[in-house]
Amino acid sequence: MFDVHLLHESFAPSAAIDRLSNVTPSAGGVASFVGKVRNGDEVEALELSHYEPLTEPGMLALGDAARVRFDLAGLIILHRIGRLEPGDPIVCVAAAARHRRDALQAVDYCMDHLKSAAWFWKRELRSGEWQWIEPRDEDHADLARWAVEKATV
Amino acid sequence: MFDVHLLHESFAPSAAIDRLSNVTPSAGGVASFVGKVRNGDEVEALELSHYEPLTEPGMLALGDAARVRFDLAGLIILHRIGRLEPGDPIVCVAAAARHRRDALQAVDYCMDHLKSAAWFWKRELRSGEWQWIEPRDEDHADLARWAVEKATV
Amino acid sequence: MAVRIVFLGPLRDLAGEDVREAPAPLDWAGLLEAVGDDVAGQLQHERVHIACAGRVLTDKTALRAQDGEEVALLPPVSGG
Amino acid sequence: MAVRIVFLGPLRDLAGEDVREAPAPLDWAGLLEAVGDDVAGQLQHERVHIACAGRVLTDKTALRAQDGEEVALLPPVSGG
Repeated sequence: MFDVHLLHESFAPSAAIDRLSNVTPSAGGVASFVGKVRNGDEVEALELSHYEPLTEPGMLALGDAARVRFDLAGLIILHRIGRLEPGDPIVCVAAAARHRRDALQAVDYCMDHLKSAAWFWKRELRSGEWQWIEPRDEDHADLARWAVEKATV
Repeated sequence: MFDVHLLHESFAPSAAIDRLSNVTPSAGGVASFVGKVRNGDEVEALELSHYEPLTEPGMLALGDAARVRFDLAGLIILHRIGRLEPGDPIVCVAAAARHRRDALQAVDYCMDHLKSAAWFWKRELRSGEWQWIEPRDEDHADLARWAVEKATV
Repeated sequence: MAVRIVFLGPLRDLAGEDVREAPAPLDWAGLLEAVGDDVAGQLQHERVHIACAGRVLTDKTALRAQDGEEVALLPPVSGG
Repeated sequence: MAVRIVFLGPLRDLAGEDVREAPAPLDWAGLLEAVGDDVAGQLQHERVHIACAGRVLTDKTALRAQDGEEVALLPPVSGG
């Protein structure tokens, strides 16, 4: 199972993770990360925009790179676009592998790339004002750990 | 939410992960790892034994150590004992945190310790014969990454 | 026909519109002129990229957009 | 009363039973004698630990188990 999707509507990460687990019976485990819009952070809404001709091809290339780099039985990369409310899942990455470190590292790798090297732009609604969010320096440092050749996938 | 349990019966990891996600609305994300009995590996069953006076206290100490080491909003450590069938979940570790690397690293840390520094003994039934499993050298190397002071929690 | 210039993320706010048309062919100098001073200033930053016809340019100053092609202005990203 | 010796994991198979009683007090030499040659051989390995009264001993040869205490023989673990 190799599922990479941009999603326009709210989704249930655990259903996707369970599906991955069910179709990879020979894998020893499934690692995952689900990022969501924080609640109680004075953020009223989040809007994610993308650039159609680049975003999904970039996510597919990221998935391919993860499959080459780690020994995986399956991989899911799901990323929302559009307007999201507090509590809504934004991103879900799940990897099934025979050995747990491949699964965990693949999730870590994909998240680092989605965070600061994939074609998404995020803005938050706070007190009625939309504010664009730039990646934090930490995100760039996290990405640099993988010593990627290309700045952006 | 800080939930550390030895489980005698089969369980649903995704329900536990969803519960953690729901009670940590201010966390930006939830990382998790679910280990299960492999299917199609000629393993007919797995039996996990433990030593009551040490195992659960050791798991609690591991959870405390993870909470000290990483900035977490919540943590779940669930580990089966008893007889398990192929496909059954063995272990589920999930961590909620404001920043994703804390969540991912806490899961990685707990799994490494559960794998080779927690009081569990595992044996497999293959072709009608029970065989004890020792941790792999890789597991010890994984554990050493955290440079723990104590050999076993 | 012409070249479509697409403003993404914060550059859309700066440009005040999603899309603008410019006469083809369009090179780097022509682009800077077509987008207005504010956006042109942003385009000088190393972390702002340009895609032409669905491909991100390694050297944005080498832009040569033809009739009917789309030029996307890509500010620093923030996904996940 | 006496000391309860608990065999765990593969040591249980080696001992042929889960639990054995030995007269108190029980020290390292007494333990080696009480468990039989096969298990005694295993106990020499660095990665086999001993717990007494619910605490893992840093130096297993310093064992001093009293009346009613439980001594657990802990072979290398394999969880997760």
